Amino acid sequence: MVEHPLPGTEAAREWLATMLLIRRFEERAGEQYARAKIGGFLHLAIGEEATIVGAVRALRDTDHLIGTYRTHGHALARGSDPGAVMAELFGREDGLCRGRGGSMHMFDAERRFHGGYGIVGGNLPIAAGMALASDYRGDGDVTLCQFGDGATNQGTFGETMNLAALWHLPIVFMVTNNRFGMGTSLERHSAVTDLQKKGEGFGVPGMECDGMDVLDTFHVTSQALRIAREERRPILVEALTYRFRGHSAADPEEYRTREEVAEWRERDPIATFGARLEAEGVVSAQERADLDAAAVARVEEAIAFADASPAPDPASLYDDVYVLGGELRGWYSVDERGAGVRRGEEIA
Amino acid sequence: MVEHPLPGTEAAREWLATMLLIRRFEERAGEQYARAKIGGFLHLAIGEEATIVGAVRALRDTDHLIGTYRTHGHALARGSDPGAVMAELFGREDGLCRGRGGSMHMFDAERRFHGGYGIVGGNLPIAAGMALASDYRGDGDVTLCQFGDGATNQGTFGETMNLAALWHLPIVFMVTNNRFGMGTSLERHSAVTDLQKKGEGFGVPGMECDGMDVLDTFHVTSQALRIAREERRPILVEALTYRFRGHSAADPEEYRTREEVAEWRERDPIATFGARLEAEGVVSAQERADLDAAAVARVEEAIAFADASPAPDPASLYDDVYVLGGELRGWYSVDERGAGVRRGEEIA
Amino acid sequence: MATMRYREALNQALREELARDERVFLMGEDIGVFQGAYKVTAGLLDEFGERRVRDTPISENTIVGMGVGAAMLGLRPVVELMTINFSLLAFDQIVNHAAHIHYMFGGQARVPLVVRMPQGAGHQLGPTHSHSWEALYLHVPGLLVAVPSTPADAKGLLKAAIRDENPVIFIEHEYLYGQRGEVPDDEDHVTPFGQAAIRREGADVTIVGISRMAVTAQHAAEQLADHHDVDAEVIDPRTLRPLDLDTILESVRKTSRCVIVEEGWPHGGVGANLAALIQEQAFDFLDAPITRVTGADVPMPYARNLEQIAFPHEPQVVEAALATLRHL
Amino acid sequence: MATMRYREALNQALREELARDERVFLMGEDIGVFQGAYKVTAGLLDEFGERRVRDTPISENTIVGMGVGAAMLGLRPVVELMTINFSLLAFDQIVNHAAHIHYMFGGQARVPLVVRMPQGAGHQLGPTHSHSWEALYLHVPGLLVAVPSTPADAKGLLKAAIRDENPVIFIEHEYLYGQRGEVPDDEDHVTPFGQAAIRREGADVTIVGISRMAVTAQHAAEQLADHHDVDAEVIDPRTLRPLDLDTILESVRKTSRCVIVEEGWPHGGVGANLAALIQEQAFDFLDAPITRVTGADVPMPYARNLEQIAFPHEPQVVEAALATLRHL
Ligand SMILES: Cc1ncc(C[n+]2csc(CCOP(=O)(O)OP(=O)(O)O)c2C)c(N)n1
Ligand SMILES: Cc1ncc(C[n+]2csc(CCOP(=O)(O)OP(=O)(O)O)c2C)c(N)n1
Ligand SMILES: [Mg+2]
Ligand SMILES: [Mg+2]
Repeated sequence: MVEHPLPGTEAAREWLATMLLIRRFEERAGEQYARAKIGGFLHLAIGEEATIVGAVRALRDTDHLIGTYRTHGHALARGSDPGAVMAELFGREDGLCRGRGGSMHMFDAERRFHGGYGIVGGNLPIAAGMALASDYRGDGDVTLCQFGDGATNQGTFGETMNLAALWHLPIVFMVTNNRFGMGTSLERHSAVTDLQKKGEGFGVPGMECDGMDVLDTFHVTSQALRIAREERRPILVEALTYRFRGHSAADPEEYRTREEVAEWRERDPIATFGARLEAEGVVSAQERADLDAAAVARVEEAIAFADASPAPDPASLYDDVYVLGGELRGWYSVDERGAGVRRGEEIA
Repeated sequence: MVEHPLPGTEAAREWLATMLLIRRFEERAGEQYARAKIGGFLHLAIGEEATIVGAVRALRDTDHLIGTYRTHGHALARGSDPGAVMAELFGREDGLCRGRGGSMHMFDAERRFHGGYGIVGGNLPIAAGMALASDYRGDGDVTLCQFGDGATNQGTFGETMNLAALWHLPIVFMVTNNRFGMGTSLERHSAVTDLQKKGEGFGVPGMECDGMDVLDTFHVTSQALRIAREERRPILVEALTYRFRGHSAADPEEYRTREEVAEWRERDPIATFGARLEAEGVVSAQERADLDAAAVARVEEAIAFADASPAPDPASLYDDVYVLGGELRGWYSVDERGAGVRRGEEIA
Repeated sequence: MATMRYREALNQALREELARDERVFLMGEDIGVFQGAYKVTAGLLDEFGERRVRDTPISENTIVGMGVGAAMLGLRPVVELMTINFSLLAFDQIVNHAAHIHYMFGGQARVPLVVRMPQGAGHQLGPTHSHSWEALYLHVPGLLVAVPSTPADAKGLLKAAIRDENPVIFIEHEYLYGQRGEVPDDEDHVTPFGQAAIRREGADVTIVGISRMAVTAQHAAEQLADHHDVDAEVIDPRTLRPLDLDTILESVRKTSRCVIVEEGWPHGGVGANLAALIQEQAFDFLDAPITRVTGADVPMPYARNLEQIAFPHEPQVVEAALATLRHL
Repeated sequence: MATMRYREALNQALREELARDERVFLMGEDIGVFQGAYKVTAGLLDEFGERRVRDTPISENTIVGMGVGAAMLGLRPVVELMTINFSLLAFDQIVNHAAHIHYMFGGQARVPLVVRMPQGAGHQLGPTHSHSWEALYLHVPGLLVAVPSTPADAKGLLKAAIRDENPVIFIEHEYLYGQRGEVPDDEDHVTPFGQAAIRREGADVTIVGISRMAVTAQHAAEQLADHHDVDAEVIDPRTLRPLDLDTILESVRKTSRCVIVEEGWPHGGVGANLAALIQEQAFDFLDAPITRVTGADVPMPYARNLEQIAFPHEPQVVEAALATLRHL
């Protein structure tokens, strides 16, 4: 494994701070879930913070980012307000998606974080379409499309790889290989386990990075982004990582051993990066503790914000089913739950 | 290109005869289509006979064969009655599928020719399921799944490759690379044009054969079948070939040049194989002519048979929508075209 | 009779059919080591081994298609899709292939495949995980469609589905998994398709409930009796293909009023289909328009309060029944 | 006004919108070099080049999904699927993504995508190429659904679809491609969605025809007038989402009788949906059950004689209208 030089002091501290923010945010989200303040599924990325931050920091602001149902961290890394992310988890009006999407469907248009998709493999074609739009406009932006090891078995994977290569789209695919698709281990779901190779047959070469190392992830992703941006060759980056928690909040984890988890936890991406920064004198022990405390405080604020945010107005149920223009005619949506029939646009 | 030794005399003659039968059958089918005795689409495989016969002859009788909407030849090679194939094209009751399927949906259960599919890429998962059934039973049979170059871009391609490799299914995939998916050339639809490589990322290694050479096709397919049968490793065989006619009967062929077609016609698989047999003394010129005349006659018979076969009974419209057992209740199918409502089982 | 949860009844049906018929096997994402996303297949991998209980990659279209192929060669695959929402990825294999192969090939091939999957809202799973789509499947000739609402039916209909020669879309419900009910012990407890259940007899209004809404309809009927002096008849069709329209018509001819309750979207839903059939067949018996109570015509939102008003509960059913009775 | 074929009207709409709005581009299998399976896109590659008119591999789900992504970033993709039969492969992207993204993300993203595709039987294309599936799409909130039956509407609705901010399922018809009609010359000939066309005024019975069946309904109405002294009103809804139910209800309140004609399957079809809505809203005006004339409840067979009896023609519509008039 290459030992990369550190980025500048400010960047190094910011990366550590962001990883800490994500970690603390998710830990607290897990607690809120246990207290039923969050519903549905809650997929935490604890353990994968280096993959997230390394990749996201390699993007420029105008680049596009798209992920899966495990993307609280991506939103936070991209700069979404932790309060809005938490409010989304709480199903509140001030949530990123006004409480419509929940944990699995984060989205922040302003920050070019384009979701948040609950259908495994569903975001790949959409990402390619975004890359196509950049190509069409010639704006020089690249789309980074993140998905899991399990998603490489979906039909959209092959289809999208081929199209991206065929049309020279400015896109980087990042497979977050955390070794499991839900409870099914890599070896049990994929004939080829060296996932970076899975795109080669479709013309998309692979690269690998240590997803537990924010520097390596940053480096490799940067390289891939450069190739996609300048040479118009899509790349598949495999980030080797591990999720420390269950697939979603309720998961007995019978499919793996405690020892395996413990071994990976030894390589905690935040602890190792923090220790290196400290060793190289970029932060003092006190500063590390302060950064952590700041993250904890930021998350407390987020919870307070989310708690204070109102539940969506029931009258807004039909908002945003359609973009309703000026000259409406006919029934777009029908509310037929009651005995009467009401018109969508009367409600909207 | 390897020059393979000929098979035994009888086999050599039979292969030539079968290729001739397919050729003459399809030529006449084209004429019948022009005279509107055949409806719908008619996809001819003229030019691809060596790919068909070479591959099918490599199978043993109990093996399973499955193809696309371009499979008159596969049915004939597998031994289906030419009369029944023609009657299917004519939409008659004595057709292979009682006139329900037509040209795109041939099927001959008895000969383990399992269709005949109009959805590009749709047959791959089904083929894998058949291979799974063989594996499940341990009967030692292999499934040969044929599809076109265009089908390698469908999601089912990647999904099925992965599953076949992961589960060690006894299956051989054969991509009939005729260089076009409809009017789109290989280079315009596939980022990787060396199609045998497209399965590698999913654990399915490739082999290539000269699809204009019945011997090479036979050899390579035989090898692939052996590997699939004995070693339980699926293989993707790419057969390089060309269709001499349009994609379907009505195709102005503006997407390729006359010169390109003419060049490939020089390599006509029937003429070259016939010439070699003659050169090596396996058949005389007269015998070649006789085999051809026999094929022509067999096709005439088929037409006469098809002509004599009745159109399906209108009362049979609802036959085979369901397998209707003994204790029927309720409405399976409803005929509501008229003002009255009739029950499916009353008709069936 | 034993009391058990809907989930356990399904598990029992699978276990019994696996034991009974060597041709039966299961395929699906996380059904083995993980024991199923909703634990329906718990214990089956241990009992029957990897050959019969197969964890698959995330490849919905191909898993179903493999089921089609294996069924065509005489096996009896039971494919689990994690939820009906993901079945759209397999829609081509289900409709263009499983449903039509028997017909398309002139009766030569059969596809005795079962595709099991749950549906339903109420757990805040948001717009990609919460829909009720039985209407998409009942549209398709060649498919059988079951929507069991009790543990007994879950078991009996699943056994019938596995033994049937046709492709069956077997729609379970996430809310119902944890519900308890009596289930006959009989190893041959098979509930025939096409036989509606009258859950409650009544004379004033017919309420037809689909899937989980059969339960909601029953509760509403009790409220109607307790608080409104209305005697509702509650019918659970149990299967939508074949459809036991006779039982529904008989009831409507008696009550002259009908309310249909479903969780799915209103446009082109099950209720629309039944309303059309009923008014065609029993027009002169109707004293009021057939009324539908359906899910809201929106993608299912995540927020708890929005989600709760986006699918029917007892009050809406009660209100609809009362409204239909007010029609003169 | 110019007289042209439906195919040409569509081609003109595409050409005009490509010229008018740089954000508009086309994607689809064989739409470029091959000029389209049904030649709707003839000449457009030459005129607008490879950037705007893009031949794609055979990857329906991904083509549609790329349309979704490009639309989310502000382009206006028009995706052609070769037939509606293949759209099942893209059903996940259409329903779980295109239709729901605007809602799911709280209104932040828009998907101004048009998915064009033809449907319909009559050309002996057999069970994988001949179905009429508008009912599958009208079910889904978030989608707009157009079913133009004339060249003028083909053009006007397609232009409206391309200019709309919502995802539009634009269903053409293979039989109609060759039919001629008058089309306004106006470059801004835009037919608004949600506005039914009364194709023929009449007092005795309302006939609603969907897609190609709007044409069949008109012919049937002429026969009813010529041979049976029946004055039928013929309505073509033109779009199924939004639905101009008011125009239909107004007609039914006048005629008291209604026949709905569609080419698709009966169970859960468009006719079922309309019948349910009409009887809900105009129950007291109805003198006879609403009658449906639909395609047969079978996969479409290849044989010409079977295919012809498997979808409606004028005689069935005439018969249904007369039957509804006989109801006392
Ligand atoms: C199409 C589809 N199938 C199944 C699921 C259920 N599901 C949710 S996450 C998941 C596992 C995905 O694994 P992977 O791609 O490795 O991502 P990870 O969860 O490890 O981040 C599954 C099967 C789904 N959401 N969508
Ligand atoms: C899912 C699907 N998409 C599109 C089509 C239309 N179509 C029929 S054949 C064909 C080209 C297929 O090319 P290829 O796989 O190379 O096979 P070939 O026709 O050359 O034998 C297309 C696009 C189809 N039948 N099914
Ligand atoms: Mg994973
Ligand atoms: Mg080809």
